[in-house]
Amino acid sequence: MDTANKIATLEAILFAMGESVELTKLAEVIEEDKDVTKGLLDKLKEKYASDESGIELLELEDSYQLATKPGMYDALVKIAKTPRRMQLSESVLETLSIIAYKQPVTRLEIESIRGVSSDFAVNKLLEYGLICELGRKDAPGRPLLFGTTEEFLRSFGVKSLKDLPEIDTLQIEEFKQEAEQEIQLSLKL
Amino acid sequence: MDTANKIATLEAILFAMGESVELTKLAEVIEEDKDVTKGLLDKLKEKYASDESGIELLELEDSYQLATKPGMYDALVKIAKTPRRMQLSESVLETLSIIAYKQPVTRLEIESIRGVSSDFAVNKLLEYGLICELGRKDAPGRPLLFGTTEEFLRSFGVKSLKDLPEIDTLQIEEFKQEAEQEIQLSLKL
Amino acid sequence: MAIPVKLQVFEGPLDLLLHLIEKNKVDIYDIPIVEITNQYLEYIRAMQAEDMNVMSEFLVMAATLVDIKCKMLLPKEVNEEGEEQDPRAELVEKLLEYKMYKYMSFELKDMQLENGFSLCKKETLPDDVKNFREPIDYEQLIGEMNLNKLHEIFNFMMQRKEDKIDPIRSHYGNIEKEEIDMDAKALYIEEYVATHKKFSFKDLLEKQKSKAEIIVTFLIILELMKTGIITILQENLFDDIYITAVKAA
Repeated sequence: MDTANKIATLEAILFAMGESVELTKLAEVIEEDKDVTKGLLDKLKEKYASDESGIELLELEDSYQLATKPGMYDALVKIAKTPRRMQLSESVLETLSIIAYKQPVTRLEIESIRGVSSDFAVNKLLEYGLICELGRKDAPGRPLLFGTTEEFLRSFGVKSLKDLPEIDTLQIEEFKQEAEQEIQLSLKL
Repeated sequence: MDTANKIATLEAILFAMGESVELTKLAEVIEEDKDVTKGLLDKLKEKYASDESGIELLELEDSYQLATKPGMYDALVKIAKTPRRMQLSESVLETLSIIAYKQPVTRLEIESIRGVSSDFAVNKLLEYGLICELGRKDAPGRPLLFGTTEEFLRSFGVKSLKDLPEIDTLQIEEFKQEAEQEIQLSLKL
Repeated sequence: MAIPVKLQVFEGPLDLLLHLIEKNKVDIYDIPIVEITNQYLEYIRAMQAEDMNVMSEFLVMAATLVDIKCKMLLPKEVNEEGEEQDPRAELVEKLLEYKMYKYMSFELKDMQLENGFSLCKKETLPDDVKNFREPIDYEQLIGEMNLNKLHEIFNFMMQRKEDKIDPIRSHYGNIEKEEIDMDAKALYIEEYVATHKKFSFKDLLEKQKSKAEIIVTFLIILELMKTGIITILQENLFDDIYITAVKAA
């Protein structure tokens, strides 16, 4: 297999499978190591980058998937049965952000942070396929653990969990400063 | 929409639909007449003709469809097949030994010897081609009879069933006596 | 504080507290607990307690606030290092954590909106690929197995089958299950009670044919006693039990 053929093979696989395919599997089929495969996938990605192309190559964690370019949505709505865009309510988004940043996490842990029962939100997120069960925690009652899915990465346009906006203690400091500034402002008034 | 954008739109539609799409529908979405649309689709076809592409644009009657190129068959098989662990499990071997020595034999007879349902094992052996159906027994319900295949002989390196290690009725009598002795011993204690 | 006519909906007690803190433009690390507690309580008083579950969550926080308020009036507790403990510390931590995730949820919302909507394709593997079956590698399949081993397995199984047959008990006749009609038995005993008024438990049991019937009779007697149809009297331990009908027909 020459390089052109390898790229063609990668394209054919990604096209036929539709869903995301792991890099290791792709590498296995073209009988190359991961790095070489990654390089070939980058070439494929470049090819799709052209204005004449309506599809793009998504990278999700260590998987790849072909999808239509976001700009094509309006045209597609005219012809394809497109899934309706999920409108996430505030409570669902709050729950999702806790799961995204604290995964794996149990219902109880989510509830203790939000201060309210979160069953509805968790169930909605499961229904949307944005979160999934990751197993059970080794704790009394063996509660279920939740984490985000690949669909979550796709919907929020991130390659991997590492690419989520950072959340850290500095942020808390920022909040603090914000609060202080507000007080000073109010005092000045 | 410029030309590039129109080609991209056609590609996105054909990709997302997966199946064949009528030319008239494609023309409608990009707001062009059929001839212009056909011209754009030809360009798309040309693009895929490259060796670096694993997909092609098929023209069927007045419809178009994206599909993997025929040469990609082997690669797709490699990725689609779930690796099978081919090894005979204990239950499968037990079943095979019964069929080998007691053929022709029904499922019920196998089960009565093993003391457990043997459907899974029988089906696995059929799938492996080590046993086959030999007809039906002249008994209520006309149950299927099973026996070993030529492949079985080949795999186990025997020329004919006569070459199977002997098993005689004396041996079974021996087992019976042994069992009786054991029970009598335990009664004495 | 004037309660707005239309109450804003809050995600929960922490959300409401954050709102009050922001509204009053106070430092989250130095919450004026008296003021905030009053406002909080005023708010939940105005809340329409449609859902008791929701309401209870707000009430738990109200209790916490009142608790903190009390502790603030008392001399401050000190920890092992002699540092004064702020009774608000735990609540502040919770509020900050919640605020952080709430903030991140806004970020996520923006990300979702900015991320264009793309479509994926369904799997369309050609049928012959999907139906492809790997050829069977018999060498691998058979592995270490050989005819002698297969023979051993067969012998082992035949022996196991023999072992399962108990040479003594297999000669016994069948044990048949005896069906006892509970309802019929209950009727019989009720009638017995009605006709005998007072009778010996032992006599009744002796009329039963099998162990199962005795058990059923015993159960029915217990039931009749529970429902007050009969009373039971036993003078001394091990004496016969006397049963008396209560509702003389």
